[in-house]
Amino acid sequence: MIATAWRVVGVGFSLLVILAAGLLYGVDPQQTAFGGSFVGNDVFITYDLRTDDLTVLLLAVVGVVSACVQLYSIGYLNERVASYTALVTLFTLSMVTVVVSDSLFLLLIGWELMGACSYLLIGHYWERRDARSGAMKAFLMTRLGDVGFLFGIFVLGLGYDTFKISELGDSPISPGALTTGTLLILVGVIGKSAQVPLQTWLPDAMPGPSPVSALIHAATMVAAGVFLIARLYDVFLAAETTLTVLAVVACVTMLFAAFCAMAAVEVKRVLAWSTVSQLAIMFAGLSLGTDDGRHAALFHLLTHAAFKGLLFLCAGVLLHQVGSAAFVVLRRYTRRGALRKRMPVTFVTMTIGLAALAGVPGFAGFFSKDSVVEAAWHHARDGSTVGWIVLVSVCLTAALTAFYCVRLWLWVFFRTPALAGALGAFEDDDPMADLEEPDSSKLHEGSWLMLAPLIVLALGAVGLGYADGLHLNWAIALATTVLAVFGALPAYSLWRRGADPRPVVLEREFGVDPAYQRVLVVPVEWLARLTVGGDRDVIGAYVRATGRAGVLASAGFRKLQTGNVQTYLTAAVVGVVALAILAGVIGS
Amino acid sequence: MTTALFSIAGAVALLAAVMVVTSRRIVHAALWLVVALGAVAGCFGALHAEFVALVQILVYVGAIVVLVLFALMLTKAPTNPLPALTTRRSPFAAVVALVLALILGSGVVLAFGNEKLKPVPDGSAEAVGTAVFRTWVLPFEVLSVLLLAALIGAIVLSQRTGKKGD
Amino acid sequence: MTITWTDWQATAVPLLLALGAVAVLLIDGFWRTGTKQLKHTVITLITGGVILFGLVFVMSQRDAFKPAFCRTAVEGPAECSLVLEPLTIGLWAVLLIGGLGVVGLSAYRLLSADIPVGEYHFLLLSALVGATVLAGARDLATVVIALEVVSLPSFAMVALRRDRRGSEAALKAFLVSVLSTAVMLFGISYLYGVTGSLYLQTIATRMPGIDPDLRRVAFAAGLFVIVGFGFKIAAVPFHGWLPDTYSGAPVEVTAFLAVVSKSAGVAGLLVLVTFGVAPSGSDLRIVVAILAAVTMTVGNLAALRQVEAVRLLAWSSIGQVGFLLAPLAVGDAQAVVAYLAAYVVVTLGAFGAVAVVQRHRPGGLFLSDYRGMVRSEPGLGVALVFFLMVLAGLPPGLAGLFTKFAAFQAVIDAHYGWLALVMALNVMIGLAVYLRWVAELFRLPADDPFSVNIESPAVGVISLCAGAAVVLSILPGTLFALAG
Amino acid sequence: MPLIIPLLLAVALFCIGVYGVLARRNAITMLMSFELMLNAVNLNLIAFDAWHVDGLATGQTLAVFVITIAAAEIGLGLAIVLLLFRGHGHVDADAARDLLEQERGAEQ
Amino acid sequence: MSLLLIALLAVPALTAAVLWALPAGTGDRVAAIVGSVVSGGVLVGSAVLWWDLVRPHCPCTYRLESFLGPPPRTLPGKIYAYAETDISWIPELDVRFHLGIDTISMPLIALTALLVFLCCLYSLRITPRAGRTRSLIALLLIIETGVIGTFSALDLVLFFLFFEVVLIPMWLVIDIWGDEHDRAGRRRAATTFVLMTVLGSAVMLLGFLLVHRQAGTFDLEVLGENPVAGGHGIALVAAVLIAVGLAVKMPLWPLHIWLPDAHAKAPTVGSVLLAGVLLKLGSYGMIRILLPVLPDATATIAPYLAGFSTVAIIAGSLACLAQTDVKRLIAYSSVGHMGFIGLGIATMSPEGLAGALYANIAHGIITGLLFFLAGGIKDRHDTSDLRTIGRALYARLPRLSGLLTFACLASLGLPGLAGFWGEMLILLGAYHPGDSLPRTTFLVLMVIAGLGAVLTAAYFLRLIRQLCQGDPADNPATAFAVDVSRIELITWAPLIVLTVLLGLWPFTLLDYWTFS
Repeated sequence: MIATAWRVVGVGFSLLVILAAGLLYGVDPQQTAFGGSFVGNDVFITYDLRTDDLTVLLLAVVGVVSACVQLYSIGYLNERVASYTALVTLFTLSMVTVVVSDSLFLLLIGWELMGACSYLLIGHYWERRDARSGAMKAFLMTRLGDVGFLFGIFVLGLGYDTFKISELGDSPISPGALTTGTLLILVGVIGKSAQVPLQTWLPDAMPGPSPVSALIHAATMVAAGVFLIARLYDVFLAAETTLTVLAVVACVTMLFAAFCAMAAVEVKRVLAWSTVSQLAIMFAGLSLGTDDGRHAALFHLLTHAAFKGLLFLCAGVLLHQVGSAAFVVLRRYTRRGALRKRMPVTFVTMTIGLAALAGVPGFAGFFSKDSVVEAAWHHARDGSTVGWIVLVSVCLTAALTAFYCVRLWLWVFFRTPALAGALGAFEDDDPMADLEEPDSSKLHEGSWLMLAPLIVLALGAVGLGYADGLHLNWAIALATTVLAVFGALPAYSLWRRGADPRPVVLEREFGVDPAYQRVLVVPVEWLARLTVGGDRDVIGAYVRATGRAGVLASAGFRKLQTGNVQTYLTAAVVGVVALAILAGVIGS
Repeated sequence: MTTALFSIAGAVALLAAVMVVTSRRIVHAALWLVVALGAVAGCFGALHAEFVALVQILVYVGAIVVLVLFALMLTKAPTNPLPALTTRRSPFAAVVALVLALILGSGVVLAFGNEKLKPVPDGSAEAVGTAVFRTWVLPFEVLSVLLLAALIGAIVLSQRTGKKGD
Repeated sequence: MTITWTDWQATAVPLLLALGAVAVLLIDGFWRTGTKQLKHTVITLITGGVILFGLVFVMSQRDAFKPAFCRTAVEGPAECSLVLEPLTIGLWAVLLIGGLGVVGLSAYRLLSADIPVGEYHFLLLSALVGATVLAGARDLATVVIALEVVSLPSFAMVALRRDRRGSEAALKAFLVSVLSTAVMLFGISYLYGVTGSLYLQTIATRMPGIDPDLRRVAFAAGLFVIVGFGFKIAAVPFHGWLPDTYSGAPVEVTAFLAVVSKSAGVAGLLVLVTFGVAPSGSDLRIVVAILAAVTMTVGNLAALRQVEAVRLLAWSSIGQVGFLLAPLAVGDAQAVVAYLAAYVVVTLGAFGAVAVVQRHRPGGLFLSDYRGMVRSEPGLGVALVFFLMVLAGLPPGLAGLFTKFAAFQAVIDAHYGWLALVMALNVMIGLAVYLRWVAELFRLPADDPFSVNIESPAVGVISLCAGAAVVLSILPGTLFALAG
Repeated sequence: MPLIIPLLLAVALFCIGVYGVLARRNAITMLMSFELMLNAVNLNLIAFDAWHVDGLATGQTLAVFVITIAAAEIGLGLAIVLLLFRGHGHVDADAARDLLEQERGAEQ
Repeated sequence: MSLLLIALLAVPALTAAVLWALPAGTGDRVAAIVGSVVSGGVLVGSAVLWWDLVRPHCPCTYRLESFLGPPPRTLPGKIYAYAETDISWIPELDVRFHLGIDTISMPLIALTALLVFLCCLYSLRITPRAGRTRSLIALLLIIETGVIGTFSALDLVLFFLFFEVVLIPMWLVIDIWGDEHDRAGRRRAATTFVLMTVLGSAVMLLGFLLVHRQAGTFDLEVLGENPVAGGHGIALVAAVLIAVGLAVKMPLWPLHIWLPDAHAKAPTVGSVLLAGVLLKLGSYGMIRILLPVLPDATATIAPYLAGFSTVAIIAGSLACLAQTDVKRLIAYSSVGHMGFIGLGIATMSPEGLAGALYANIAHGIITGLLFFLAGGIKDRHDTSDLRTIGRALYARLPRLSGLLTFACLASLGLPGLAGFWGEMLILLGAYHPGDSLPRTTFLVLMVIAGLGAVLTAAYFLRLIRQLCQGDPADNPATAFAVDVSRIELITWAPLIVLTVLLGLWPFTLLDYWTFS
C-alpha cells in the first residue's frame, strides 16, 4: 500500500519534471530568490532558483531517465519497495534542486543529498558485503570531494562577494582566489563524477540495483559534475590553470577508465568504467574553454544519458532474469544462444546502446563524440596544446571504447567459435564451472514494464544524435570511424580465438584501490586505534593517575597517622623547624 | 657579680635539665627537675626578679613537683633504672632539638649579641602586683577561670565512673 | 586603672558565661533531689539560656565599638586588652551559636549516660568564656590565657567519659596542646623582647620600625605564635592529634571541638594576624598561606579514603581549616567570619546526624552504616546530604558555595594566584570526599536500613541547623554582614 | 651583663625540653620536659623585662601568669595521665594507640 | 516578561521539591505525568517568551542600515537584555541576581525546555530499571532550572552558580540510574564527570574573580560595554582560566576524557540531557563571557583554542572509528562536534559565531535524537556493545534503524539537515576569521576540520554498516525486540521534524544573530 503510493508519487514526480522542462522550454532566463539572511555583514546566504537552457536540458534528461527508471523499477524490484522508491524520488528531487538552483548553497544541498541518496540506494542490498562497502566508499569519496567543493564556494563566494551563481563573475576577483576557488570546485566535481584520482568508487558502486545504477551512475549524479562546470563556465573560462588541470584530469581519466573497462569481466563493471571514461570525454570538451567545447560536452551528456541509461537497464534485465551479470555466468547461457533467443528485446536494445557507446556511425554517441573531437580539433588548430592533448586522447579513447563494447557484445551474446567454448577465458579459478549447463528453459524476457523504458531509451540512443541538427565534419567522422574499427577488430579476433587476455595491471585497475587502502584507510584505522589508545593510556592515564595519586596520598597520610602521639609531636616540631627555615629563605 | 651569679645558676640549671631528660630513673628525673627549677629561680633572682623567683620556688618546687611525685607514685613508677624510658627515636629527637637550638641560637646571637642589660631592682611583689591589678586585670580574671576549670576538670577526671549521679 | 562601665559592657558576655558556669556547677553539686532527667533538663536550659542571653546581648550590640581595659600609652592611642567591635561581635555570634548547638546536642538522652552532666556543662561554658575572650582579646597575655581557657576544659571534656578511648584521646590532644602553648609562649617572649609590649596594637606599630637585626627574631617569634595557633586549629603538620581525638571523644564533645574550639582558634589567629603579628605586607602572611595550602590539601586527601564517618569529618575539618586559613592569610576578616559561620552551622548539623546514627546503631561508625538513608530515613538523610553539600560548597549548599567564593575573592584580590589554584584543586578533592558519603546515602538500602525514632531534641537541633543553612543559602548576605 | 647569656640559656633549656618531649615515653616525664620549656619562656621574659627596664613589669607579670598556666596544665595533665593509667595500666604515651583507624573491608 | 523568565526558572525547581515531598506511595507514573505537564508548561512558556522577544517592540529597535559603507565586522559585545531582573543579592560580594535573555540565549533556553519535556514524556513509559522515576523526574527538572538559569544569567557569579547547580543532579542521575550492569563503572564515570567539571568551574571562577579585580564588576551588561582591555597580563590569565574552565564542560580535547564514560553509562534521558544541553553550557559561556568581556585576551588565545578544537574534531572522529559501543561512539562524536563549535567561537568572526550558535542548537537536537535511539537499541538488547547486538538491524528493527540512519546522516553534517549549517558557517568563519587573528593558521585549521568532516562521515557510515546492515541470516531477530513504540515515536518526532526544518530553513534562526 505504502509502496504503491510511493510508486505513484515517484512516477508522478518524474512526469512533473518532464512537464516542467516542457513548460520552461524557450522561456527567457530568469532568477528568483526566496528566503535568505545575513550572517555577519558580508555573507548573505539565500535560496535562489533560476531557469535557462541548461536547466531545461538537464530537467528533461533527469525527468525522462527517472521516469524510465521508476517504471522499470516496478518490474525490477519487489522488496523494500517503499524506501527504495522514496529514495529514488528524493534523489530525483535533489538532482532537480541542483539543476534549478541559483544559489551555491542550495546547489550544495542538492549535490550532497544526491550523495546520501546514492549511498542509501547503493546499499539497498545491505545483506551483501560488496554493496555495503561500495556504498560506504561512494559516500566517503564523494564527500571528500564535497569538502573541496565547499571550500571552493567559500573562496568564490567571498571573492565575488555573492553566493548567487548568476552574479558570480560580475565583480573583480584576484586571480589567485579565482584559480584556487575553481580548483577547489573542481575537486568536488572530480569526486562526484568519479574522475582520477577519485575514480574508484564508481565501479564499486555497481552492487546497487541496476535501475539505480542507470539513474545515478549514468545519467544524473555523475553528470552533475559536468553540469556544474557548465553552469559555472564563465568563471572557469577566466581560470586558465583550472581548465588545463581539468583537461589533464579528463584525458588521464578517459584512457585510464577505458583500459580498465577492457579488462572488466562483469557487464555492469564494464559499463561503470565506460561511464567514467565518457564523463571524462565531456570534461575534455569543457576543458577546451570554447563554446563549441561546452556545447559538445552537453550534447554528449544528453546522448550519454540515453544510451548509458539504456545499457544499465539492459544489464538490469540480465541481472534480473539470469541472476548475474558476470561474463562467466552469462556465457553459460550464451553457449546455446539462449540469451539472444529468449531475450530478443534486451538483445536488440543493448546492441543499440553498445553501438551508440562505441560510436558506430548513425547512433547518437557517434555524433556527440564527434562534436567533441571537432571542437578539440578546432581548438588545436588554433594552436592550443590542450586542444591537441584532448584530441589525441579522445581519439584513442574512441578506439578503446570500440574494443570493450565489441568485446562485451560478443562475449555476452555470441558463442565463441573457438574450441571448447574458450574454456578458461573467464573461469580462471574454476575450470569445471563451465561444464555445468544451466537450465536455460526458464529464461525469458522481462516484463513489459521493464522493456518499455528500454525501448524509449533505445529510441533516444538512436535519435538524439540528430537532435542537434545534422552537421557532420566528414573528415573527422571518417577518422573516428576508422579508429573505432581499429579498436573493434582486435576484440573480434580475440573472441574468435576464444582468448581474453587480461593484463594483470588492467585487471587490478592499475592497483589504485589497494594503494588507497594502504595509504589512506590503513593509516586512518591505525590512527583511530592510536587515538583510542591515547585516550585510554595517556589522557585517561593522567586522570586515573590523578585519582590513584589521591588514593595513594590518602593511604600515605593514613599510614602517617600511626596513633602514636610522639610521632605527631615529632612531625609538628619538624614542621616548626621547616617553617622557620622556609621563613628564613623567604625573609632573605 | 650578677653575671657570675647568673652563670653559676644557669650552668646548674642546664646540667640539671640535661639530667631531667636523660636520667633513666624517673624519680631521679623528677628530683633533677627540682634542681633545675630551683636554679632557674636563682637566675631570676640574679636578674632582680625576686618576686618571680619566689613564685617559682613556691609554685614549682612546692606544688608542681610534689604533684608530679605523687603522680609517679600513683602510677607505680619504679625507682630502678628503666632502659626503655626513652624511645628509639631519641637520636632523631636530639638532631631535631639541636637544629632548633642552632637556628634559635644563631638568630638570638645575631640579634642581641651586643646588648647589655643592667638589672635594676624593680622585681618586688609590689611592682608586679601593681602591674597585675592595674594593667593586666582582664588576663588575671581569665586566669582565675582557667584555674577553676582546670581544677574542676582534674577533679572530675579523677572520680570513678558511675560513682556520681546514680 | 578603674574598671569603667564600658569595660563591664564589653566583658558582659564572658562574665555572664562564667557566672552561668558557676551556677551550673553549684546546681549540679547541691541539687540531689530531682530525677536525672529533670536535673539534666534544667541544666541544659540554664546553659542554653545563658548562651542565648549572650547571643541576644551580642545582637543588641551589633554596631558597637567599645574598647575595654584600656591603658593610655606613652605615644599613640590607648592600648586595650579587649575590644568590642563588629568583628568581635561576629565572632562571638558564631561561637555562641556553636555553643548553643552543642548544648542542644547534649540534651537529655542525647548525652552519653556516663558523662557527669553538671561538670560537662560547666566545662563547656568555661571554654566558651575563653573563646569569647579570645575573640575580643587585643593583647598577647589575654590571648594566650584565653586560649588555655578554651583548651584545658575541652581536654577534660574529651576524657569525661573516663574510659580507655577518652583518656587516650585527651592525652594526645593535651600533649600537643601543651607543646603548642610552650612554643607560642616562647614566641611571645621574643615578641615582647623585640617590641617591649604585649599589646597587639603597639606591636603592630612598632614592628615596622625595629632594627633589621631584630627583624629576623621578630619574624621567628611571629612564626612561633602562629604555629602555636596552628596546633590548636590542627593546621598541617600540627594536625596529628585531631583525627584520633575526634574519634576517641564522645560525639557531642567532638562536635564541640570541631565547632567551638576550632572557631576559637581561628578567631584568635584572625585577631593575631590582622591586628598585630602579621600586618598587611608581612612575610608571615606567606607562611600562613603556605600553611593554608598544605592544610587543605593534606586534610582533603587524607579524608578521601576514610571509612568512618567521624574520621571523615575530622579530616575534612582539617581541609576546611585550610580554606579558612586562606582568607585569613590575606586578612579578610569578613570572609573568614562568614566561612566560619557557615562551617559551624553545618558541622553541627552533620555531627548531630552522626550522633543519631551512632546512638542508635551499635558500632555504627562506618559510612556503610548510612547506606540508603535518603530512603529509609528521608528527613535525616536529606538534611545530611545538604550539610555535606554546604561543606563541599556546591549547590544546593549555597552558603558553602558563597563563603568559598568569598575566600577565593579575598585570595585573588590579594594577588595570591597560586593559593587560589590550590584552592580550586581542593574544591575538587573536597567534593570527592563528600560525594563518597552522599553516594552511600543515596544507595539502595541495605538489609537493615537505618530507620529509628529520633529524639526530639536531636530533631530540633538538626532541623534548626538545616533551616539556618537553607536561610543562609538563600540570603548569603547575612553571613557577610556578620562581621560588618 | 650581656643579654645574650640568659637568652642562650633559655634557648638551651627550650631545646632540651623539646628533646625531652620527643624522646621520652613516659607521659609524666614528658610533662616535666614541658616545664623546662616553660621555664625557658620565663627566663626570656625576665631577661627582656630587665633589658627593657620595663617600668610596668610586663615581663615579670607574664612570667607569673605563665607559672600559673603551667600549674593549671600540670594539674589537668596529671589527671589525664592518671586516667590513662587506670585504663591502660601504663603511662607510656607512645603505647596508647587504641584510636588507630580500624581497617574494614566494607568499602568496595 | 521578566516574571515569566523567573517562572521558567522557579517552576521546575519547585515542582522537583514538591515531587520529593510527596509521600513515598505516590506512583512513579504520577511523577512522570506531573513532570511532563510542568516541563511542557515550561516549553510553552519559553515559546511565549521567544515570541515576545522577537516581536517588534516600540520604541522600535530596528537596526538601521548603515549608508556609510559596510559596517565593521563586529562580535557580540553589548547585551540588549530582555525580560530583565536585576536585584542586588549579596552586596558584600558585589553579586547581583541579574537575569535576562537575548536572541543568543533564547533558542538555547527553548532547546533545553524541549529536551527536558521530551525526556519527561519518554519517562512516562520507558524508565531505567533501577531507582525511582519520581526522583529521576525531579532531578531532570532541577537540571532544567540550572541550565535555563545559566543561559539567562547576566552576572558572572550567577552564571557560575547555575553552572554548578546541574552537577550534583547529573551525578546522581548517572550514579543511580546509569548502566545497571556496571555499578563500579557508572560510579567511576559519574565521579570523573563531576570532579573534572567542578575543577573546571573552580578554575573558571578564578578567571571571573580576576575579571572582577580588573573591572570591578561581575555584571555582564556593564562588562559588555566596558570590556577588559589588553591581550596580556591579568586579562590573558583570566581568559585562559575561563577558557579552560569552560573547555572542560564543553569539552575540548584533551579535557574530554570524562565525557565518553559519562555518556555511555548514563541512562537514556541522562545522556540526552548531558549531550543535548549540558555541553552547551561551555560553548555558550565562551560566546557570552569570553568574547564580550575579554575581547583582546580572547584574540590572543583564539589560535590555540582553535587548534585544540581542531584536534578535538580529528581525535573525536578517529576515536569513533575504533569504538565498539554505540553510546560511547555517539559520545565521542560529541567531542568532534563540540570541537567544531569551539573552532567557530575561536574564529571570532560573525560567521563562525553564528555557525557555533547554530551548531549548538543542531547538535542538541541531533545528538539528543541519537542518544534516544541508542537508548532504544540498548533497552532492546540490554547492551550497547556493537558486537553483542549483532548486525542487520535493518531487518530486525527497520524503523528504528531507519531513524538511526537518518540521525547519523544529520549528524555527519549532510546539507539539508540541521547539522550542515553550523559546520558550514564555522568553516566559513575559519576561512574568514576575525581581523586580529592569523589567517593562515585558520586556513590550515579549516582544511583539517574539513577532513575531520569526512572522518565524521566515515565513522557514522561504519556504525550503520556494523549495526544496521548485514546478513539477517547470521543475526536472527530476537523475540522480544519490538520496533519503534508509540511513545518513542511521539518523543522523537519533534526532534526529527526540527532536524529537517532547521536543515532546510536556517534563516529564521540566523536572522537573530546579526552581531551588530
